[in-house]
Amino acid sequence: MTEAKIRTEEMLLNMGPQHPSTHGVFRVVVRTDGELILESESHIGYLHRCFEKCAEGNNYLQVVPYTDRMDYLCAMMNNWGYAVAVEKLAGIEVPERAEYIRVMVAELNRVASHLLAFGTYGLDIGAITPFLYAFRDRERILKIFEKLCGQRLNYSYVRVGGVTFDMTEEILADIEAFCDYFDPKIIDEYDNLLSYNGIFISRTANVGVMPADLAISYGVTGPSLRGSGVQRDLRRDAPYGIYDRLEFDVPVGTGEMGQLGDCWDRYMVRMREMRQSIRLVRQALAGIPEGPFCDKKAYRAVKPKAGETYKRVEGARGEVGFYIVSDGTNIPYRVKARAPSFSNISILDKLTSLSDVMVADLVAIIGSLDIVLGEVDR
Amino acid sequence: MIPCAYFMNIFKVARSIWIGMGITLKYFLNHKKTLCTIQYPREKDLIPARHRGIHYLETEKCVLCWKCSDICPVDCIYIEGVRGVDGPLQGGYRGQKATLSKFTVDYTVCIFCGLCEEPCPPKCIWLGPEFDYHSTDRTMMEKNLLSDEVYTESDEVFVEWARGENERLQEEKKKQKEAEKAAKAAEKAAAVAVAEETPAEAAEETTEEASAEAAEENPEVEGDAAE
Amino acid sequence: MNLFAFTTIFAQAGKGLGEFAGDYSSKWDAGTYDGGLVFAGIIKWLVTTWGVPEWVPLSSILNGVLEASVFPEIGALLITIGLVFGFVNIFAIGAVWSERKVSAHMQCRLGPMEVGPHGILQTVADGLKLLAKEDIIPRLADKPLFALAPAIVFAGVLMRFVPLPFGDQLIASDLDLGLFFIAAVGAVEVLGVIMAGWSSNNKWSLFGTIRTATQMVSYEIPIGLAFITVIICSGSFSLMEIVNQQGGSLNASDGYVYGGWIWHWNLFRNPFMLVLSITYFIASLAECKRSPFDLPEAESELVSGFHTEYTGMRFALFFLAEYAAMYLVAAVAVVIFLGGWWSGIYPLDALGLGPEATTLAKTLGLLIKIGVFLSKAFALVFVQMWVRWTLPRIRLDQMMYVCWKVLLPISLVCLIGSCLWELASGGASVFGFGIVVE
Amino acid sequence: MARLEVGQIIAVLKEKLPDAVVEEVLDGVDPFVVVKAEAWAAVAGLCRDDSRLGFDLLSCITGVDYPEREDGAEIEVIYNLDSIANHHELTVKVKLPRDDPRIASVEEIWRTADWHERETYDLLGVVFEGHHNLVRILCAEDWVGHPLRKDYEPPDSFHGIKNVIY
Repeated sequence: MTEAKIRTEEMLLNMGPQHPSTHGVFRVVVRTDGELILESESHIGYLHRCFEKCAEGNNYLQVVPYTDRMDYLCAMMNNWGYAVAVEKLAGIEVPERAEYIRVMVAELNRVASHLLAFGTYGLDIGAITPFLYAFRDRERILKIFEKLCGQRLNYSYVRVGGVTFDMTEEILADIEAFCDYFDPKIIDEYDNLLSYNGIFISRTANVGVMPADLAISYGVTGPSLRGSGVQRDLRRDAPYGIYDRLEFDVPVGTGEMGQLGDCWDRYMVRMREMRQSIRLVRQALAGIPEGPFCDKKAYRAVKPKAGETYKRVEGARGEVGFYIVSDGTNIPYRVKARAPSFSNISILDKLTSLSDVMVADLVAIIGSLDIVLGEVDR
Repeated sequence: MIPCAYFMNIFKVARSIWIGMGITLKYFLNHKKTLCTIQYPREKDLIPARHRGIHYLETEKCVLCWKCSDICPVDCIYIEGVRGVDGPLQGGYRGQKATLSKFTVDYTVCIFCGLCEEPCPPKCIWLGPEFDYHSTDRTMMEKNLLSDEVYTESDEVFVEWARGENERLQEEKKKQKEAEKAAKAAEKAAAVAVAEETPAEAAEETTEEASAEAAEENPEVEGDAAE
Repeated sequence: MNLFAFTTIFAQAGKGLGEFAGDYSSKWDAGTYDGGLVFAGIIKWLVTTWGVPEWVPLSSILNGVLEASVFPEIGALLITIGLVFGFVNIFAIGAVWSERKVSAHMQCRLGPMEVGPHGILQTVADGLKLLAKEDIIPRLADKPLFALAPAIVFAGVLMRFVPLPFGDQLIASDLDLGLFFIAAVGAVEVLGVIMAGWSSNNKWSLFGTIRTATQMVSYEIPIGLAFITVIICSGSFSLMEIVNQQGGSLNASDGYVYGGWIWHWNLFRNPFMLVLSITYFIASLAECKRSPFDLPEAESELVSGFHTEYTGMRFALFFLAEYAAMYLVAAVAVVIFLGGWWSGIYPLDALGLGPEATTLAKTLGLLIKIGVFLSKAFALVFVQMWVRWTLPRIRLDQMMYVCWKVLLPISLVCLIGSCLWELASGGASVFGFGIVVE
Repeated sequence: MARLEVGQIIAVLKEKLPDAVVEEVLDGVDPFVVVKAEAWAAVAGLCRDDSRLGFDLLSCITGVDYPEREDGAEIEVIYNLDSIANHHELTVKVKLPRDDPRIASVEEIWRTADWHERETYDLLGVVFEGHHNLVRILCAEDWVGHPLRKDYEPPDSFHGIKNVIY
């Protein structure tokens, strides 16, 4: 058969909304030439739950549980971002002890979130066992959170003016035990099992390379941006809480396995961040003072003066921002959430067009961006 | 040299695979020690004291203030009842200075945020350790906190009756009040006609009346938010 | 090409089966039993020599089937097929269970624990569930092809069991071209997979299908090179012969192979064989679509690959075929590299061999050989599982790279090296012991 | 390149584009600057390209609806700019009329504006002129109305799915 008689055509492939590797209800329409992706178009909105509309009908306290459900994998950071914004708006001082507790729970939550990212990334690449190990260790953190605030995912723990429950000695001991268990033994094991695995490196290195300027232009933040070598971490650049008093490094991508800003770099930033988070938790454990754990007055009712503010915190996936407009009543006039995943995933279409990407690589890229669709669609 | 890099690459990959397989083999051989799951229906995990599960209500403490249903972000708590010491609703659930006819939480809506716990003055509503509340029927997802059972149609009948009873009581009270008022007015008129009273006393009486009225306005039936 | 080869060879296989079936009993009676339909032979042997009481209906039925039937060949054939089929099914059930247990224990879990002790009947329950499930054929699917595909895949795997021994003389048909047959019939499975993926009318299935075709066609080459090397060294295509040679024949003057020591195995025949066994193992992983080469059914990329649209029993057939193929490639590796049923310990191997052996010793020896063979094969299957639960999946282009740029050159070097070694050493193994070729 | 205070940033803006800045509020909770709608594209370009400002990250676009205002500035679009290199931020507001809110798109300047503008269009009905693909992003494509407008009434049903209010 001669070449001319073979008819080839491009194929339109609908990936999602229900697909094992889109991490939720996310749909990518890809135009493929065989296994090669020519073009992709992302569609979001399948999980839209009108967070912003709901927030306009509830008072400042009642919005907190809704923020949990945006990024349900690191709800503490969402709570905290909202709380920081409202506290700034209402001029509420947070007790010292609450700040330490906030750092502790947020960093533990970051570890839990990165563990899930690590596990599901392994799953995307095809390694199933790391996923189970990650869940095993994440379970320990969730147990601590359950003991602390009674929930495993949607904590509503960090509130305006402080935190909901006080930290007990028992929970502090649990946290310390977890830190000792986890770092460095378990993370080293993860690195040996997956991070430095030859097949894993060949699957992720040089795939989905994201140049730094492009990433910034697309509003990519968090570990995904740091994977491109940009030293950007709100905890250090615009400290909130007590981060200016704590010591930690900001790991960035190094391009040691391939080009700077590839999937492996983004993945590795998360693995290295977990060690830093444990370091932060240890410092907070050492320095936690006695005292009240919340501002009792703010706890009951918040009624800020008219005004507006935009505050961001460093979530597990990037910068969680809240723009809150107050009209002087106890109900926010407008709450806008800047969801990191929303901006992070918008670069996907660009990444697939930058280089030759195969269907398997698309899965690797989506996984390395570590999106949570609850947050993308809000 | 390219051939050298070729073999180094193969060697590196093989070595990393070997290391990874060593880890899984270690877990396989020590699986009795590393086991981290439990056989769920037979073994159960320890539920911590702060766990936010299904609501419980200490009925006898409830003061019928609606604070929990007010704070609820999703409006899933439905409360009906009458305020009164002597329990005007015969057969209703006695609270503290109140009689409850309905106190339910709709678990198709509830998000277990725990906000309802805090504003409660006597701290009588709390989220307990139970989390496996399940049903194949949407109508069975509402829990009657008064009886700690599923809110059923027979409960609904009672609530309907209580609502009617409540209205009747209101009517009676109103009539009684009007009658009292009329009697008082008549008395007053008679008193004015008979003798003079100090204006201060009269003012006192009117404020008393107003406060009594305000107090009586309170225990009206809270309309079900679902309706 | 492969398909043509397969048809001719299959014709030959059928002929061979018929011949063996025709004269198995006379051979047995004459004491010159030399393989072929030995499953049937064993039963016959049990019935006649061990004196199974007459009231046991089994014996009468078997006797009836074997002797009273008009075509004794068909009876023997049916029993042989039944035994192989039964083994494949039971193995698949056990393997699925053990895969779940192995994965669970590697992942700090317990795995199935509910049905039967340690969940041992879980797979049976799953199988029953799959049987009871609705058989859905997508409306736009090519129905005949869709329905036929799982059967072809399963048959393709099952056919390869024909020249595969399960122990000394336990073989459905000792084909002269056994290894060639196994390599050639492998193409049937590809055909079935292509049919499945194409007829499903699903883009994911199509992706999986094309991947499968690419993968299996590519990886037949390193496998074929491994076969060729072994064939050159052994001088025979017959699996029985290859295994017998690895017995070493320490005392081969009376025509019997008594087994040898572990260094008589092909694995240690020369240093190239060691490397070749690894390339064969890697290629065999790809051949039976196991991780890290599970691209055809990569669940995180292609949902489920070529069997995305299959439900119920048809899906179960794919499943069975996968696990049967796992055993098959492991057993072939055992035959060509790991000394087949020889345990590598001379006294154990020699048990029950030779003209003066008692019936008890013969039986014991046979059972030991079955056990040794199966445990070697199962150990390899365990390694396959172990690899699966450790490694990530590789990408399509990397899969091709591994095949064409790594395995193929290495296999070729090993082939040439083995030939030179054979010429230079005159048949001496790595350990310096000569292998006597009769 | 160094960190600038908000006042200095506004000074730079005024120096380069004297007509653009309408109002500046420095004493609120967050200081912000209001620019003219027509001048927004120029301001945005300046913000990114001026080496003193260097706003390389568009953090957030917020739309707020104030129906009770009646001065043709009922809808505010708020841009939160951030400079990763210089570590400073700026809040820029643009006020638009409610009946026909139109503003220049900045998706060519910051690529992230693509989705954020689509979201603002979807939820508030602000039309970003020059956007290459201004379609709804969170709501369904055939959704009617813009939900975050204060006078928005949710429909009773959508494609046969009833709107149940608990």
